[in-house]
Amino acid sequence: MQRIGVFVCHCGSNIAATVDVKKVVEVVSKEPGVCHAEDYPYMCSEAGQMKILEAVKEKNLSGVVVCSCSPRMHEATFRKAAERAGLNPYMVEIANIREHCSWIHKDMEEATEKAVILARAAIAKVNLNTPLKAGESRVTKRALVIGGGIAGIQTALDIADAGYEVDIVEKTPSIGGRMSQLDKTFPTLDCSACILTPKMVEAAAHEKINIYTYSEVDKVTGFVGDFTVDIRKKARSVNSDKCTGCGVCQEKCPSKKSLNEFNRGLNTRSAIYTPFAQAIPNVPVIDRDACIKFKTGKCGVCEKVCQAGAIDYNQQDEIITEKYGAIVVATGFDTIKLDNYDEYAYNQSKDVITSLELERIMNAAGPTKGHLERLSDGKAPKEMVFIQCVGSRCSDTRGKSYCSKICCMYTAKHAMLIRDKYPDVNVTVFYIDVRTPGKNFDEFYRRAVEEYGVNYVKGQVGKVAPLPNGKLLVQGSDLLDNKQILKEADMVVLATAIEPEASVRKIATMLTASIDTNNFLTEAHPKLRPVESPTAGVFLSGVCQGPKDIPETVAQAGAAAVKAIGLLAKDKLTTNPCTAKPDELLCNGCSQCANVCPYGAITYENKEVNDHGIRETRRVAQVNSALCQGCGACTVTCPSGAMDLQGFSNRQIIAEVDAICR
Amino acid sequence: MLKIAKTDLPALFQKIAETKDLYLPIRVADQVNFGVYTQDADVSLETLKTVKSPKDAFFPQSETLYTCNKTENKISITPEELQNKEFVVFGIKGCDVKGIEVLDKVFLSEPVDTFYKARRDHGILVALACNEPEESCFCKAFGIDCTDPKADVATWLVEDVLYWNPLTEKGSALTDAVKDLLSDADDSKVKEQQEKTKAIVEKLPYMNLSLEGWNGDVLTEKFDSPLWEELYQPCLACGTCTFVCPTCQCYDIKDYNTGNGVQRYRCWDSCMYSDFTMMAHGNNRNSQMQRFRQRFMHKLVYFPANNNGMYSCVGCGRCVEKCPASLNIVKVVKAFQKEGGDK
Amino acid sequence: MPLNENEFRPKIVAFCCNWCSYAGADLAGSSRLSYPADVKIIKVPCSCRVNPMFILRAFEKGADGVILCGCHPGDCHYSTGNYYARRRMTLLFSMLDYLGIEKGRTRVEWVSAAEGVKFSQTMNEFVEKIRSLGENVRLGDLRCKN
Amino acid sequence: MSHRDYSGKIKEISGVNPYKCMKCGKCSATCPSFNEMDIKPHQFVSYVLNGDIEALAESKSLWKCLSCFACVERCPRDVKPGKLIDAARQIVVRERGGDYLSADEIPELLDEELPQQLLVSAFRRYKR
Amino acid sequence: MQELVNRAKELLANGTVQRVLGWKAGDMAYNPEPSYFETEADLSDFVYDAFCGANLSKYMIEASKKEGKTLVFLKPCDSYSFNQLLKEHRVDREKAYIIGVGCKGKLDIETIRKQGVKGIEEISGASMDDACDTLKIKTIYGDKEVSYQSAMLERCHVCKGKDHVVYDEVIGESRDTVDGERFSEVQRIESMTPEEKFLFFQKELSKCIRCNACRNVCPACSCRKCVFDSNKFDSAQKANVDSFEEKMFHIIRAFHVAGRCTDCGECSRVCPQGIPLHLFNRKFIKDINEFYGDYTAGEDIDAEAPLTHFEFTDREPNEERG
Repeated sequence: MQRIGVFVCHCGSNIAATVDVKKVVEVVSKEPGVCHAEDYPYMCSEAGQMKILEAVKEKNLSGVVVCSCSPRMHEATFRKAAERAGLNPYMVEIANIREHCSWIHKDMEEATEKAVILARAAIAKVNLNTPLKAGESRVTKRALVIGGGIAGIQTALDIADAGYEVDIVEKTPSIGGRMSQLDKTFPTLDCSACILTPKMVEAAAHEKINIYTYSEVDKVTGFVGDFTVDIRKKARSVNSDKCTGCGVCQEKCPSKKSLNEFNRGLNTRSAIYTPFAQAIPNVPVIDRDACIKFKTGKCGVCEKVCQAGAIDYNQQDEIITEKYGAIVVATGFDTIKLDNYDEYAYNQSKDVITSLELERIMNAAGPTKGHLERLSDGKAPKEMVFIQCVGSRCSDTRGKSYCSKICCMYTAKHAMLIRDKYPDVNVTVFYIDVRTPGKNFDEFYRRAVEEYGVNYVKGQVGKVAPLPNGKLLVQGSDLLDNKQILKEADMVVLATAIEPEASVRKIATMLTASIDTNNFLTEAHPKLRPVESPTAGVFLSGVCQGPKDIPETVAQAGAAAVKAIGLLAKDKLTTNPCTAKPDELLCNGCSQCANVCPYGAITYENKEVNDHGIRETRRVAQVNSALCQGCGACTVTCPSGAMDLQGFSNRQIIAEVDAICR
Repeated sequence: MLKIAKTDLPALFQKIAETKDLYLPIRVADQVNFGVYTQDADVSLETLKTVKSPKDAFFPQSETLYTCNKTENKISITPEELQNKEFVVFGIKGCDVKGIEVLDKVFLSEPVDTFYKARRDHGILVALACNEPEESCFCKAFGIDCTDPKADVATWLVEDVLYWNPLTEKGSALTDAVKDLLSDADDSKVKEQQEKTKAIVEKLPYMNLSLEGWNGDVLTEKFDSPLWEELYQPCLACGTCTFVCPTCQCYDIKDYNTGNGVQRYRCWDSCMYSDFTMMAHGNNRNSQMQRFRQRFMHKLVYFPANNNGMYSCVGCGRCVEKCPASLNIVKVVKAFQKEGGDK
Repeated sequence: MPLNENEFRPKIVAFCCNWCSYAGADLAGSSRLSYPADVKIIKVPCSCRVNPMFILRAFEKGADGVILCGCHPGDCHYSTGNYYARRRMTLLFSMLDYLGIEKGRTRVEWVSAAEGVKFSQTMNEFVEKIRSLGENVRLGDLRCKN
Repeated sequence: MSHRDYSGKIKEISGVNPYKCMKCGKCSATCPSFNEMDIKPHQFVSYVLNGDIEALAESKSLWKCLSCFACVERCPRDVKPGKLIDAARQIVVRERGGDYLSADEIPELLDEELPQQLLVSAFRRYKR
Repeated sequence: MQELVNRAKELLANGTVQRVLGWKAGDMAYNPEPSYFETEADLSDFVYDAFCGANLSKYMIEASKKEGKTLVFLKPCDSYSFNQLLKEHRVDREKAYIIGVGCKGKLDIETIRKQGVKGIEEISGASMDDACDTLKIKTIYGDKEVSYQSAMLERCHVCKGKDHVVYDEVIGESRDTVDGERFSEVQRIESMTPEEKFLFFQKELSKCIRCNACRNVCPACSCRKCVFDSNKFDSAQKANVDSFEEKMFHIIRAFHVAGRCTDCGECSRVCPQGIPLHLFNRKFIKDINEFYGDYTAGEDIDAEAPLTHFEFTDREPNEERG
């Protein structure tokens, strides 16, 4: 039997307002094994932790139960406090009486009763706890950054500057990401390429950074400090070492009808291509689906014109296996598909475009060489309508429930730029709310209205209909005037919601990092650990975690880098001691556990055992505790109960069950 | 000698059940075991051998001894009430009656088992003589006359009549209680049946099993025999033989945590089980051979050694019928005979 | 909801995996999305840690409903744990049906860390279902009733 | 019935939670009868929220709504003003003169041209 | 049968095997017991007839620990059990010389007794050599005739087939005994109302005496120490105290052998109370076949076992069933 101390936290009024903490103390003090019980306003405070220290010493406690907030919040805090008191940190259990009790119940009697039961379950568990010792594992001093946009580039640069090797894996032929597609950036109106390109060059030139473009992550195994990653370098069909980037192949390529992804499909490109002029590396790839040589076997023009002899039709995908200590996910975003929004006529009219398409149109390297013109007939528009929140803030199944955050600002930017460059164009913006928190953001928006005469209408557009005269009939509401507006526009720009890049699901699965219902990667804690994934050693950079603008992305990229550096700076990590442990005398050697272990942590060996006097050689399971992550799949597969999980043992869980059901 | 028509038996049972608990062979899901009489019970007196012996009536497979309840820091102990109501075990066979005699030796000698004693004091045995013994029976080997059971009341079922003969005070008292339903009879039919049955007994293959050489004095000789090593091999270490046996009396005492306290109960144990008599240091019989040997040594050597030569087997033959590996005490005895003969 | 003496208050055990569902329950808490206090959560590392014996044990000791929550298939922190749990529970639940145990006393629900709303809804529904089924008699141990 | 009750009744009939409205105005933007309405579709929501059902009951809009359900289809928040309007109509209709349809009356009302659908919806609306 | 004895003698004589695992004639017509034979002389007691229902594969766990090879006779259905044990590394193929023996359906003495046969003295028609359709039974109470088919064990009516899945050689002929649907009884129960199902199993399980014969005879229940004997789950218990305990025991036992049970039917054969225990295992087999595709435990040693394998598209546990 343990000597258990129970500490009940008020959490100010967070717990105490609904749970009668005094009553909890009174009741649990009579539980078997409990020799100390007290309450305190803030157990997590230094003074609160001192309570634990003192009680452990005075009452010679062997186990501690803290009734407080979620263990996800302060389990580590209280384990450290116990350790300071000379107790094994794993002799601490948390009864979650805040998130699972006081915050969801209103009736005091009911909440108090439940708090007591939760405390009892924790006490019952601690009664069976055993001291556990964390092991150590090595840290590979190399980081992997998945995604080569501004987030990935910045993270890589920061890690590399700290002196660690970094690999960037980018699935497109060039790094640069979404930011390279933008024309100007708010609220300063800097040229996007002008500020991004130097970063790209810096990354490419950095001796600690190795960039795999046109590459994807194929497989991830291992765990924090010791990941093993297979990177698939897709066949470029161009030898990067030989290519000089002269561009002749692209000029001569006879297949020029592929949609240009970089320009959002608004124009076409050749089959052999670099996505944009400043691409890094400046080495083209052959789009094998479009290439005549690959399709028919005839052509070979590029090979003929290439002075450097860099064209290699026989190149194969290459798998590179590399070890990493930390992985940063920076997979970015895309705009949502608008197929479900018929009312905006996006699929019916070329003149209804998304904001990202407008960026390309406004860009000098874009499909119209930077001239604002209608894609249907090339005419200059006179009347432009911007529609905000297209697919954002939708609680129906068509769109996204969240605010995409960046649209208000870039729409103000677009409106302002158009009014600046083309003063004769009327710009109307339909908005639900204009959200401009951020330095100089509201000022920027007000300038669009006050100095550039952008017409902001509080209301939404219900319908956009192409008219026979080529114009678009926009039917919207003006809620302030309580009017319905009918407006003939030349172009309509949709502030389309953004969503995580589709590949993130696969990557999250490989990394066992959790993602939310919107496919954004989940952070370890929404406030306190915003750049870490709950999966140790995996960090989040940029929009893959949630919508954000460039400065925020860069800031988070830096934060993710610091977290990664903090990990890489360590030589060894302490491992989770809650690993599976076989009882050799009960083990049948049946191998069922090894079949379900996702980490290959279970092996079998023939071992001499002494089973109550019977000595024989048996085939018994062995667990490599460095590989075991403690999921417990093996424990349930084992029919004899030989395999158990430390910290979550069969008897501990059963004791909790019993305590709750009694 | 008294009698009652077979058709009136339900009335008899009803009458007994009015004041007493009545246990008798009842068919449930195609198997006949002793159970408590209810009006819609499927009573089967024709069944020669119930799967389990009726020893449950006196020594249940599991019974609570006492209950500890915890309220705050106080623990209260409530002993289980002793049997205080009379009950009747109806239809028990001669061998099973003898089985209870064996249990008496164990539980009624000092220190007396109060739970058992209370049940014995309140239990009335109404035995039913056998008339169609089977090939697995060998009661005669233990001196039992299956046609003339010695109980509180002995009965015979001959054609459509149940003959009733009280043998003890308890038996007479019961007879008085149901005398309205009984009428006088002569015992000629009974005698006739007894003779017929005895003739069959003589023909049954196991009945004249010789137990020569099995007694309390042959301990080391039998214990050290190499035969055991061979005999135990097919044994699956299940507890079937012990749980169907009318004389096996080993039990274990265990606690059950009800959440609010503890129920201390005892339940049958089997010497065939690997954790039988498990102690802190481990197990004193750690191979199945030793456990297998224990069972037969106990029945045929240790028990007679301590009980004036009384074997703790009554030849009911249940183990013969039920052993999944077709092992049994007869095969063991015969194997030793053969070995002895060979020598 | 104030305690009412006569009302049936089921005992419900919810096994929640540490990475998704327990966090989902935390989110339900921090979002103040209430559900009945009858639900008591036991944290397990993964849904695959839940042994059918735990579930039967809960019923034995007097639980009226048992629910197992884990990461959505594909999102398991340990990659594959919930897939195994899914098979195990599918078979176990089917067996319980077969034995005549009321459908609905057991349930599996996949709840992510972001689904505080779903967690709360699920628990509300489950408690409602158990209340409609009433006390668990068929899988309880009589000795625990007193 | 008090206004609050009416408000609750509307929510019950429509199955709509008007609190979900984020006041974007897409319903009004999308409404073909907008100009004929005195209380605009988006205002309908706030009238329900505020419990001002009397005004709604007297409003022209109630009978101007075409039930085209464009607003139901396009509402990004699942508020569905069209359903609210429909619910308000039902309340008014049920209240008026207490003249309900009973199953016995139906045979008289039948004629060959009458679509089944109409009967069902009439019954749904006008039954007590 | 003589062929088996002769071959066994040969293999003993030429040193291929050190011992023979087979059945020894009992002292009655119907009670042969599993037995080891170490010499040619021992083999005079060898028997293989229709009462040799016992599945010898589980004995091979212990035999695998002995010096040298053991010759074991396996019936077609026993060979599945052996294979499953092989898959789980519980037996050593190198230590076994397997002679697959033919099978014409095994007889159940309980079933014969149920037909009113008592005081059995002799039974003819049960030897492997005569292909009798009728059993002639001599009893103290007169001669009786029972049809062979009606006296067969339940499992033989729904036999998996008469092919051996593992053997070194096969001796003897088999005959098809199938005259029933394997899952019909399971389906019958499935179609009951929950109340009827509960009553059915309550009645059957109320007979359980926790003698563990089902567990101990089961080739899949090969744990060195069963969870119900150990303290690993705080679940050790010897005898039934509350009706729930048998349920817990039987549900968990069935679950532990789910995907591993070859449906050899030994559990039902040995139950002293005649509980149709195979109905638990067969329910899991049926579910596994329906949910995850046909699977026969012990058939293919390399196949992925249903419970240590999964598909992304597996059905959800809450889905409506049956």
